[in-house]
Amino acid sequence: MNYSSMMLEVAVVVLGLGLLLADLWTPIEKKRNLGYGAAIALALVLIWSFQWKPVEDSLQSMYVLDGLALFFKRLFLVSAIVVLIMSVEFAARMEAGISEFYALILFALAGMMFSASANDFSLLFVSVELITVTFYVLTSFQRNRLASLEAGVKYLIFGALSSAFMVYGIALVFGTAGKMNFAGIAAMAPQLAGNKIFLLGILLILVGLGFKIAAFPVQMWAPDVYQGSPTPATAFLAVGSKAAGFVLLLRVLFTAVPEVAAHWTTLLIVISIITVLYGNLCALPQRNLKRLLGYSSIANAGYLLMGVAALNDSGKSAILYYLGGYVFTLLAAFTVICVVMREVEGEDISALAGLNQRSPLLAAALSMSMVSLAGLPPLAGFFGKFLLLKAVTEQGPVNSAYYWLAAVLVIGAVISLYYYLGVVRAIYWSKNPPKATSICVSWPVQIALYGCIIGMLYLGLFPNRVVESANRAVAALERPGPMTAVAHASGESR
Amino acid sequence: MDVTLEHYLVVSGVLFSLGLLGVIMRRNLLVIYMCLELMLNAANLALVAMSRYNGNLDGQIMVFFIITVAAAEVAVGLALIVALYRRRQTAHVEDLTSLKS
Amino acid sequence: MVELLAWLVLFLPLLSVAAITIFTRGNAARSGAISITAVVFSFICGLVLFYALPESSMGMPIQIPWLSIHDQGLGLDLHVDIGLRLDHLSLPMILIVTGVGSLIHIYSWGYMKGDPGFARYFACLSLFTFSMLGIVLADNFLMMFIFWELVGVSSYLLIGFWYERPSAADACKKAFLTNRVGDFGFLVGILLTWATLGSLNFRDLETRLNVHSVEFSAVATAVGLLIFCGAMGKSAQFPLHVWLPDAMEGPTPVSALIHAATMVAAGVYMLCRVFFLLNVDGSQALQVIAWIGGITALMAALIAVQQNDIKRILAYSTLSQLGYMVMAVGCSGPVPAMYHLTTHAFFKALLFLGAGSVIYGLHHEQNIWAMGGVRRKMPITFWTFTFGTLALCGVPPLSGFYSKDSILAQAIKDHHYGLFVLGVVVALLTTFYMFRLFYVVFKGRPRTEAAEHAHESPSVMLWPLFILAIFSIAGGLLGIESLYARHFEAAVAGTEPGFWDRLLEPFNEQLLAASFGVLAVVFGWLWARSLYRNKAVDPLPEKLGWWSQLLRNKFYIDEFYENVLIPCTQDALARVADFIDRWIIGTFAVRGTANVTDVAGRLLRMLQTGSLQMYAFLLVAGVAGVLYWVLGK
Amino acid sequence: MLTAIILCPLIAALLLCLVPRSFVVVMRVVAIVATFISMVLAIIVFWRYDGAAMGLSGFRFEQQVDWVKSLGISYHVGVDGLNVGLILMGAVVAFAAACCGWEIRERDNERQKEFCILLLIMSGGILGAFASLDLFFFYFAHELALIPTFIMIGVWGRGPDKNYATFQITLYLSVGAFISLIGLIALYLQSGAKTFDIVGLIAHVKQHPIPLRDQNFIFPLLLFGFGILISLWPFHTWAPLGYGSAPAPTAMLHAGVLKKFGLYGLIRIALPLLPEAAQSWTNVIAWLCLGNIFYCGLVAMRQKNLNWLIGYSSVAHMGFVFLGIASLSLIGITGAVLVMIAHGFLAALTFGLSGYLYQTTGTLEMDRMGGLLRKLPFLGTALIMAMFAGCGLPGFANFTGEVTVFFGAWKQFPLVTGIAVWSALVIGAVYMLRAIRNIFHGPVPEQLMAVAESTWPLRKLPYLVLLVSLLVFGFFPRLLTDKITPSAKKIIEMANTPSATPVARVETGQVVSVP
Repeated sequence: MNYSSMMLEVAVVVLGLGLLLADLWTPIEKKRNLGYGAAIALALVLIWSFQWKPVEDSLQSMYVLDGLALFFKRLFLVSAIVVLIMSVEFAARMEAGISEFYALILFALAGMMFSASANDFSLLFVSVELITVTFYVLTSFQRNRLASLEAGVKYLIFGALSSAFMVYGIALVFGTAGKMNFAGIAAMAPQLAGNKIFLLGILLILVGLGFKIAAFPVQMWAPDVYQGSPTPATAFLAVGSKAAGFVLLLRVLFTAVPEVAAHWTTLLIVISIITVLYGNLCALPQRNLKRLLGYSSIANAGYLLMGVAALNDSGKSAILYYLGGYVFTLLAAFTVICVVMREVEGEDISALAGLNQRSPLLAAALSMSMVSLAGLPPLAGFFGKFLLLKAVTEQGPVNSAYYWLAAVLVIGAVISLYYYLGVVRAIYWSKNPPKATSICVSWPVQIALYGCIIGMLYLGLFPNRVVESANRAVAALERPGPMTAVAHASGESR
Repeated sequence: MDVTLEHYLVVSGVLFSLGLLGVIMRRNLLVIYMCLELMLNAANLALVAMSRYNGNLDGQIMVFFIITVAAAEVAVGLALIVALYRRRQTAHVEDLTSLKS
Repeated sequence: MVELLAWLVLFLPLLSVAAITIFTRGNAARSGAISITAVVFSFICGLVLFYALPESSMGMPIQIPWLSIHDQGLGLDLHVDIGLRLDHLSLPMILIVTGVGSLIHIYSWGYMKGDPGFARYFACLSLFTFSMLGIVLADNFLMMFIFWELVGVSSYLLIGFWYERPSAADACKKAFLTNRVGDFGFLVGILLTWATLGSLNFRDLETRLNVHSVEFSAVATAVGLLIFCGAMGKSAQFPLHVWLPDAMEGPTPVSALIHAATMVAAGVYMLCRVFFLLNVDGSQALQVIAWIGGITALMAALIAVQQNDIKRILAYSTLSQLGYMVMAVGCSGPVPAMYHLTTHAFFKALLFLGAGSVIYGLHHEQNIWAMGGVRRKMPITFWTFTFGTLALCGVPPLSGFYSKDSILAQAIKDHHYGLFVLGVVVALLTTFYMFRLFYVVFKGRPRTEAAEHAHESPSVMLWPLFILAIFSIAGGLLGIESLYARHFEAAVAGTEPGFWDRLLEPFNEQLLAASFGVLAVVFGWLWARSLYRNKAVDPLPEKLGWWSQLLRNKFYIDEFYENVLIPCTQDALARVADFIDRWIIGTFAVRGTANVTDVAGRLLRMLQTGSLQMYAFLLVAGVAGVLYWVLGK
Repeated sequence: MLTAIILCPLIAALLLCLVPRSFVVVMRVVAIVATFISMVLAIIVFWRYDGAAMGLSGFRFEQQVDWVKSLGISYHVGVDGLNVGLILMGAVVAFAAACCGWEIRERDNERQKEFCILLLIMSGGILGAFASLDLFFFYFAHELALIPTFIMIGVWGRGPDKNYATFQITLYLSVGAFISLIGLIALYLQSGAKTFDIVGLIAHVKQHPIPLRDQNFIFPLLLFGFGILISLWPFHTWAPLGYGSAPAPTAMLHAGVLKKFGLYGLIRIALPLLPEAAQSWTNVIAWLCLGNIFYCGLVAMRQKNLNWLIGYSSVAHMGFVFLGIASLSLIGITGAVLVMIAHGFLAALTFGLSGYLYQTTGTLEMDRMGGLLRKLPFLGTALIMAMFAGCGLPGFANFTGEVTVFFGAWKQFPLVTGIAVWSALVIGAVYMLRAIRNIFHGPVPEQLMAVAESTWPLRKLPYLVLLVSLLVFGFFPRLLTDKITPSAKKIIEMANTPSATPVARVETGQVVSVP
C-alpha cells in the first residue's frame, strides 16, 4: 500500500493531534480561536488537495485515490472548514473542552476522508466507525443540555445497532466471497449473485450505510438527533456524514456488486420513493427549524437515492453535483441557525421573524438556502434536481417505474416548496416581528456565509465545470481500469 | 460430533438475534448497550469461523478491528450513558422522549 | 381621385373622432364643429362620387390588404381587405347615411346645447357615422362584420349617453347584448360561407357561387339563416327586437339617426348586399326571412297601438317598418326593401326629429297624454311632422306610398298572398297609430302645464326638419327605385320614365296592391279619427280589455326573456359552472389535495414518538420487510 | 441585441441591490429606465426584424454561447416571427408594470427596494424565456420569473385570501413547471439529439422522428405541464385567486406575459417535435379549450369582484389560443399567436387599471361601486375600452386574433368553434358589460362621492402605452401576421408531416400503426 497517497488524511489527523497539544498551552479565553487556526489549516489542506492527481495503481489495495475520492475529500474539507467557523461561534454555549470539539471534528473529517477512499470492507468499517464514534461525542457535547444528551444516546444506540448490522453483513459477505476487497468481490460477484447469504450480507451492509444517509427504513433517528445536537455537529452530520454514506454506497453498489445492484432496481426505487415522501410529508407541519432540516435531510437522502436507483452514469454524477450544492446550501442554513439561535432557546421558526431587519445578510443567506433546497433557479439546488430528474427520466424507457420515480421527485419538490417557503415567509413577512435588535455577525462567519452564497450561485449559474468533474469522477467507478480514464483527463480541478 | 461451519454460524446467528431482541425489548440503556455488544460479538464469531473456513486471514484482521472499535465505542457510550444517568437519575429509555414529532 | 374621395368619405368621421378625443375634449363648441364639418364633407364627397363616378368604375376594387394568410393545409385563404365597394347599392346608401346624418348632426347642435357631455356626444356620433359608412362600403364579409360590431358599440355608447340614469345604463347593455346574440349567428354564417366557398369578398363569392353551387346548396339554408341572425339583431327583428324600444333612452337625435334612419337599416342593407347568397336554389332561408319580417311588422304595429310614450310609438313603428323591409327581402325583393329603407330613412328621421322638437319644446315630456294642442304652439314642427306622418302611412303621392306599395306588389309577385294580406293589415294599423299620435299630441287642447307653455324650437333644429320633409314628400318621385334596380337587375333597358309615369306607376303596375294600400290608409285614418279626436284619455283599453294589457306590455316578451328564458338557460348554466368551480374544483379537488397531504404529514409524524425502542422496532421491522421482500421469494 | 434586452432589467436589479433602501425615487427611476431601454430595444428588434440577417436556422438576432457542454446546454437566443411579437409585448408590459409600481409605493414605502428588484428579475426572466432557443434556458428563465411572482403576491398581495392564494399559486405552478420539465427532459432524451438546443433538436428530429410511443408519453406531459401554467381547464383555479390577490404589476406581468410561456412552449416545442402525438391530441385540446372559453366565461358572469372577473376572463381567453393550437392549421396558429400578444397587452391593461381603481376607491367589489365614469373619466374610459377589447371589439388586437382563430379552427371543429364564438361574442359581452354597468354606470354611491383621479400625467402613461399597442395591432394586424405566418408555416409543416418515414421506424425499433 502506498502510504504517500494518504498524506491528506495524515495531515488532518496530525492537525487534530496538534490541536489537542496546542490546547494545553493556550489560555482558556483564547481557546475558541483555535478553531480559526484549524479552519485556516484546513483551508491550506484544501488548497493542497488541488495539487493532487488521481493515483492509478491502487485498484487492488484497500485505499484508492481516484477522482471520486478526491471530489469527496474536497467536499468534506469545505464543509469541515465552515463547521469549524460555526463551532467557534458556538463555543460560548459549550461547557468546556471546545478544543476537543474542534479536534473531534477533525477526526471525524479524517474518517470521512478515509471513507471516500475506501476500497475494502475493513477500511469501510473502520472509517465509518471513526465517523460514528466521534459523532457520539459531538452530538452529546453539550452535556448540560438534556436534549443534546438524548440526541447523543439515540445516535449512540442507532449507530451501534446499524454498525452491528453492517458488521454482520460484512461477515456474511466475507464468508461467501472470501474477500474483503471491492474489486475482488466484483470479480466473484457473478457467481454469487444468486447466493442468498451473500445478498443478505450486502443488504445488511446497505442497512448500515442507510443509517449514515438517513434513508428508509433507518431514518427515524435523524430528526431527533438533528434537533438535539449542537448546531455545528448537526451541520456536520447532515453534510459530511451523509456525503460519506453516499460515497460508500456508490462504491459498494457500483464497484463491488454492480450485478446485484442491477437486480435491485425496484428495491432502490421503492426505498427512494418512501424516503422522499416520508421526509417531505413529515416536514410539512414542522415548526422547529432544526427538526425541519432533519426531515428535509431525509427527503434529500431520498432524492440522492434516486440518482443511485437510476443506475446510470448521469445518475451518479447527478449525486455528486447535488451533494456539492447541498453542502453549500445546508452549511449556509446551519450557520445562520447557529448565529440566530444564539439568543433564543429552542429553534422555532417564529424566532426568525423580522430577521431581514436584524441582519439582511443572515436573512438573505437563509432564504437563499431554502430556495436552493426547494430546487428553484438560479441556485444550485435547481440544477441538482434537474440533473437527477434527467438521470431518472433517462431510464424511463427501460423500466417505466422510473417515471413514477420522476413523478415522486416532482411531488416531493412541490410539497417541500410549502415548508421551505414557509421559512422564507417567516423571515420576511411575519405578522409582528418581535424586536429589531440587529445581530452582530463576526467576519469569519460573514466570509463563510458569502462563500456559501457564492457557492450556491456559482453552482447554479455556471455548473459546467462541476458537472464535468463529476462526470470524470464517476467514470472511475465502474470500469475495469478506472484510473486510466481519469489520468487522461488533464487538469483535474474543481 | 464434528463442529462444522454451520454450527458456528448458527450460534452466531442466534447470538445476533438475541442481541437484537434485547435491543428491542429491554428498557435499560445499559442492557440495550450490552445487547449491542452481543450483536457485534456474534459478527466476530461469524468472521472468525468464516476466516478459518475460507483459509484467509482477512476476517481475523477484521475481528481485531472490530474489537478495537467496539472498545472505543463502549468507552464513549458508557461515558454518555453515565452522563445521562447523572443528569436524569435514570437509565430507562422510556424517559428519553423529549425530542419527538 | 375616386379612391381618395372614397377613403375620405369613410375616414373623415374617424378623423373627427380622433381629433375630438385627443385635442378638443374639453371644448364643446369646437368638438361639435369638427364633427359636423367632417360629416358634411363626407356627404359632399359622397355626392361627388355619386354624380361623377363613371359607370365603368362602378364596383372597381379599392383595397388595402388588412390580413392575409394563405393556408395550404386547409386549402383556404384568409384574406381580408379594408376594401371599398362603390356601386348602385352603396352609393345611395352613403348619401342617406351622411345626408340624414348631417342634418341630425346639425339638429343635435341645438338639441344637445348645454349638455356636459357635448364633446363626447359628437365624438360618438362621428364614430357611429364612420362605422355605418364602413358597413355600407365594405366589400367583404369580415370588414362588414368589423364595422357591424363598431356600429353596435357606438350605438351602445349613444344609448348609454346619460349613463347615470339606470334605465339608460340598462338599455345600452341590453341593446349591445341582444345585438351580440345576432352577431353570433352572423359570424358563424360568415365562417360557414368562408369554409364552403373559400372567400370573404362579395365579388369573389358571387363568382365562386356559380362554380361551387352544388357544395353551397347543401349549406345554403343554414348560411342564409345564420347571416339573417345578424340582420335580426341589428334590424331588431322578432325575436331579437326587444332592444330597440329600450334604446329610446338615448338622446332623441340619436334615436332618429341610429334607431330609425340608418343603423337599424344596416340589417336590411346587409341582406340586400348578400342577396345572392340567400337567393340560391334549394335555400329555404328566404321563406323564413319573409315570415319573420311579416311577424315583426304585425307585432310591432299592434304594440304601437297601445303605447303612450311618443318615442316608443315611433320606435315600434320603426320596428314594424323594418319588418316590412325584411319581408320584402324575403319575398325576393331587395329593390323594394332598399327603396322602403331609403324613404323610411327620410320620414322616420323627420318624425323622430319632430318628436324631439316636441319633447324639447315641452321640457322633456314624452307622454302623449300629457301633451295636446301642440299644433298652435309649434307650427313648423306640426307641419313637418304631419308630412312625415302622411308619408309613413303611405298617402299618395308621398314617398311612403310608393315604397310600401312596391313591397306589397312584390309580395303578390312572389306569390306570398298571406304576407300581402298581413302587409295591408299592418298598413292599416300604421295609419291608425300614427293618427292616434297625431290627434293626441297636436290636436285638441293642451292637457298639461308643459303643453300650455310649449315653444317652437330654435332654427338650427327646424332647418333639418324642412329638408327632411321635402325628401319625405318627394322621395317617391326621384327614381330611387330604378337606381337600386340597376344594381340587382342587370341592365334595365329602356328610357328613364317621365314624371307622370312615376307618379302613377303603382297603379299601372299592380293595381291591386296600390288600391289596397290606399284603402288601408283611408280606413286607418277614419278609425283613428273617430276614436281619438279631442279625447283626453285613451278609449281603447276599455274596448279591448285584456288585449290592451297584452299590447301595452309588448306581449310580455321582455318579461319572458328576463324571467324565464335567460335565467333558465345561460344563467342556470353559469350557476352550475360556478358551483362546480367553487366547490368541486376549487374546494374538493384543490383544497382537498392540500388537506390530504397535510393530514398525511400529521399522521406520519405520529410515528416519530421520540421513543428509542419504538424507533428500533420500526427499524428492525423495516429491515425485516426489505429482507423478506428481496430474499424471501 | 436580445441579450441586451434580457440583461437590461437583470443588471438593473443587481445595481439596485447596492442602492441604500432610503433612495426610493432612485429605485423607481432605475426600474422604469431599465424596462424602458428594454422596451425601446425590443421595438427596434421588432422594427428591424425583416431587415435583419437570418441565421442558418431561420432565426434572427441570434446568439449562442455554450453553457454546460456535456449536456448540450447553451445560452442561445434568437427571434423569429413567433416570438418577436411576444418579446415586444413582454417588454412593453414590463415597462408598463414598472410604471405601475407606483401603486406599491403608496402602500409600502419601506420595501420598495425589494419590490423593484423582484419586478426587474421577473421582467428579465420573462424576456429571457421568450428569447431563448434552448430548452433548458427556456425553462430556467421562466422559473426565474416565476419565483418573484410568488414572493410579490405573498408580500404585497391584498385581500383576505392572500396567504392561501400565495401557496396555491406557488404549489400549482410549480407542479406545472416540474411536469413540463419532465416532459422537456424526456424530449431531450428520447430525441437522442444530445442537445437542449431547439434548433438542433428540430433539425435532428426531422431526420430521426421521435418514436410514436415516446411522443404519446411526452406530449401529455408537456400539454398538462404547460397547461397548468396557462390555466388550462380544469387546472385554472389558481389564476383568478392569484390574480385577485396579486399586486397590480405582478398580475400584469404574470397574466400578461409569463402565462404565455406555456402556450409558446406548446407551439414552439411540442408541435414540431411531437407531430403525431399532437395530431392525436387535438380533439382533447379542442374540447378542453371549451372548458376555458365557455365554462370559465360562465363562471366569470357570476363574479362580484372585479379582479376575479378579470381573472376568469383571462382564463377564458387562454382557451382561444388552445383552440388555435388544436386546429393545427396555419391560420389557427397565427391566430393563436395573435391572441397571445393581444391578450398580453389586454391583461396587463385591465389588471393595471383594476389596481388603479382599487387604489382610488379602496374596493373592487362591484356592488359597492357605480357611476364612476363621471368621477374617474380617464380610468373609466380606459377600462371600458379594455373591457370592450376583452369582449372582442374590432379595432383592438384581440378581435383580430380571436377571429383568426375561429377561421383556422372552423373546418376541424365546427361545433367547438361555434360554442367558442358564442362565448366570445355573448358571454364575454355579458360579464364585461355587467362590470361596466356596475362600476361606471348608474348613480354614484354615497361613500364614493369624494374619489378623484390623479392629475399627474405620468400615472396615465402605462395605460396609454398599452392601449396604443392594442389599437396599433388591432388596426394593422399585418405588422404581426406578416412576421408570424412564415415562421408558423414551418411549425405547421413539421406538425402536419405524415407519419415518420419507415426507415426511421426501423431504426428506433418501434412498430406503430399509422393513425
